[in-house]
Amino acid sequence: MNANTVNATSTANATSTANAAIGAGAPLGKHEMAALVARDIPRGAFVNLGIGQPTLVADHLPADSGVVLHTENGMLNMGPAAKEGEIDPDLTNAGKVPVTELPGAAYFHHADSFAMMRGGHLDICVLGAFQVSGRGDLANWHTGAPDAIPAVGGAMDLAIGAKKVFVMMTLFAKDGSPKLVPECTYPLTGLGCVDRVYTDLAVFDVTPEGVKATATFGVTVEELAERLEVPLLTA
Amino acid sequence: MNANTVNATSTANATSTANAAIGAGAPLGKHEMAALVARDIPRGAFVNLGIGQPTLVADHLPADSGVVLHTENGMLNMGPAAKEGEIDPDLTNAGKVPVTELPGAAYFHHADSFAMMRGGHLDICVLGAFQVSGRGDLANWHTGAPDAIPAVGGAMDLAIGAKKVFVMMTLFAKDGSPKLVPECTYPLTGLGCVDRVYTDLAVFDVTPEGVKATATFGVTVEELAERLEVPLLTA
Amino acid sequence: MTVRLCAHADEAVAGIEDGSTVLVGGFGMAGMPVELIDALIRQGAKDLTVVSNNAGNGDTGLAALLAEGRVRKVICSFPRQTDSWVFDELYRSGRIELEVVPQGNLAERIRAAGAGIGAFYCPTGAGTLLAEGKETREIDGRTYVLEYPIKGDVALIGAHRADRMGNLVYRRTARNFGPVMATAATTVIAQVREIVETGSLDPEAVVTPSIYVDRVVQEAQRA
Amino acid sequence: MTVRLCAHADEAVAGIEDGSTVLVGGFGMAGMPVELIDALIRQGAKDLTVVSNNAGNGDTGLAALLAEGRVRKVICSFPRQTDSWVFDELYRSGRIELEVVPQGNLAERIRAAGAGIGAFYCPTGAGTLLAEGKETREIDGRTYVLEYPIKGDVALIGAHRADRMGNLVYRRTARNFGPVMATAATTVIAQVREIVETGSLDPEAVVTPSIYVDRVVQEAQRA
Repeated sequence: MNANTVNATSTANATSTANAAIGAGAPLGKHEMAALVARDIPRGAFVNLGIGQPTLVADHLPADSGVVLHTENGMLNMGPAAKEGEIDPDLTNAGKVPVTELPGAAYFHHADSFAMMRGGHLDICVLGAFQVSGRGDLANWHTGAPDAIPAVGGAMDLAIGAKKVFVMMTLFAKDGSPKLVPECTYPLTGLGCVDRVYTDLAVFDVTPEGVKATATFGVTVEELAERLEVPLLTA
Repeated sequence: MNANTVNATSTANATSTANAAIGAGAPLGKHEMAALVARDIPRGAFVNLGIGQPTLVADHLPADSGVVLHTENGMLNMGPAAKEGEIDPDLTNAGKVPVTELPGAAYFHHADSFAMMRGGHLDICVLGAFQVSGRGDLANWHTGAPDAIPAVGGAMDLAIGAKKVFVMMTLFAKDGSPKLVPECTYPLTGLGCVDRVYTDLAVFDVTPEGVKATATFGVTVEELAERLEVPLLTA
Repeated sequence: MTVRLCAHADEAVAGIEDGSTVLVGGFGMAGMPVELIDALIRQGAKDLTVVSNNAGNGDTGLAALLAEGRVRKVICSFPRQTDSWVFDELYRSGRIELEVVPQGNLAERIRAAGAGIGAFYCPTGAGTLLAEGKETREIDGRTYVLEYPIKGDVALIGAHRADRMGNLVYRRTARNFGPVMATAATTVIAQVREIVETGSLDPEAVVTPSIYVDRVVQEAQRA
Repeated sequence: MTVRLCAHADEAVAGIEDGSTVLVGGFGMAGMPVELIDALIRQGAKDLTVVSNNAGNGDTGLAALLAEGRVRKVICSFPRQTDSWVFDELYRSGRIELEVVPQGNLAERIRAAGAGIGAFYCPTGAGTLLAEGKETREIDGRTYVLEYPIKGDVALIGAHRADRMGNLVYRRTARNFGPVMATAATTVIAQVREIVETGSLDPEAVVTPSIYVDRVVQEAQRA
């Protein structure tokens, strides 16, 4: 099960991030966001990186981080994407991309893999999102469009299973609407499950007291507060 | 899962047993009972033999029977008891007796082993009993004595899990009272779970219509009917 | 009873009946029993319910079975993919039913069927669209959704090796749904790359014990 | 997080608190974490609830822990054995609580705790003394009993080998309760015969992945 040290360690990391970054610099690109997430993952953590942008986090983990990657299709200690010549059709990640195996890997079947997720054994999972609410509700599986074919995969299992759920997303949609919202308008993936949101403009902690910006990039907290309907905690 | 052929095959066997044995011979000893059970186990069946007398059945299976023995502490294709020099403390049966492994064996943990039992994958289990009722209720775990320390082990899981439950017992207790009864007076192990009862004096099929003696040993069906309170089907 | 070693995939799928629920292993192509699906297409059973993680890709395999109009309903976690045009077209034109199940619930419901569990309370999906109309219960302050087993008449799975008794081992992430599906269907049919002598698989590493397996066929491309 | 490789069993059991629920692996002596139990006796935690298949044999191991009056309650399937005189005496004199659980329910309830299942409907024991007072439900014409998870604060298990990351393999029927108990406790402590280099266990044959294991100690008699 592993001791409950994620919280303490990653909060400490985030605080130092915040001190360095509040109001500083420019908006982050997706690789910078991934680097930031990677920096907040404690040594030796068991982590699931969702399909899409979260996968980039792996590229920013230090070689000696000891972080163990889980893929929900039945593996722990997954290695990087397979290069030409390494491709094994029996070895893919959850996005069906060929990957590799690190020493100390273990394989297990789907029910065991999702028991591991649902049972709260993963320290962190990192997911993309359409929307996150101020209460930590997550919407990332369905746009709600009437003609959309619903497809959920493992998103709901990850959302409610991991000890900590980190979201990576741009803060605003292409139409300019915020994706951090008082109430999700898209169908939910999980209720009250998000702990922290990494965006191009800021990092937010979702706490029982409310949402707090712990770092901003190229904007001030005041400017953000003006553009968001979710109230931001100050101090 | 395996096809549902146990029923047909073993019924056929039992019928031939019955034809040969009704009203014939003398009461059976425990080895003769075990031999009779063994004869009714179809080739290739997956079988759990309960602790105690049922264990003797293994000695009477033909070498080429293909019967695969399950032990609930996590093994399929268990071999005979270990002889001197073969004893491995990591390899025991459910009675904690050192046993051996046959080619094609597989090991699994306790939840998987009992999922196999509860999920109806075993073709037959053979159990001892204090009492069996005319409806197939089984009592074999608790005498009901007020000072008895309750201990159930895997008895309830076996009783309700296997496709067919065979019981091996003497027909009468030491005090002369029948153990095949209209209603069990001892605490139940499982309800309506027993399919066939092998005793020293007769073999009984428990059917939705009632109890039928398919073979008797040294007594007649009429003599049995007189000594039992459970009505016996005739013809 | 004793496993049947089949000479050909057509023999392995013989007797699958119209209206059957068919569990189909695989996650993407890993563990996908391609030759068994092709044989099922030839075999002709229709009005099927298919339980699988996805709903077919491209124009082959499950997609081809769907394209033939042989599938009444799909139970899966992720039907929508870049190359799921066969399913997409059937679904949008109302010619196929869909039950979307979170991936872990799919695995656990299949396991429950194999393990004789009548139903279970699961936190996944609570408060979402996918739990609408389902019974819920608060346990220790958390909301759980009551989920029922998914049992198959037939399971078609891909494994790496079988021994002659029917014990199966898988390889890497191709294991995925195979082991749970093997516990949850009346008739379990496995496609393997190699059939080896009984006694040559490590008993500690057997993932699907022989008790679960009814028919085994070696892949033709490797036979 | 990263597993701790302990130099001694006393280090491995450090910090177990009074009032803890302790899952103890093993079936008979197979898989019994004898050195961890002895260390727990030295360690001193009391008012424990012990979850294990049996309730101690002879005068050593679990029986010795019971004899010291350190166990408030035992949850097990089979307390009564020819050599369970320590438990028998405590029970008959009303100095220990007992919850008897059918062996499969014990395993499945522990698994449920590890798998995040809130409760499950199980047919085992329906209509018997052991289901008295429990909620039941008819599902498809069969009666099921509602069973709740059993979670541990600590699990003490015996395994065969660990690698330096904490992946575990077991040997033969000594596997028994270890793998499910390893999923169901806040702190999981494994006693192994040998600690091997990471990468030397077959990833297909790892039974308990490292994620579940917090502390590992090699048996002193083999160190």
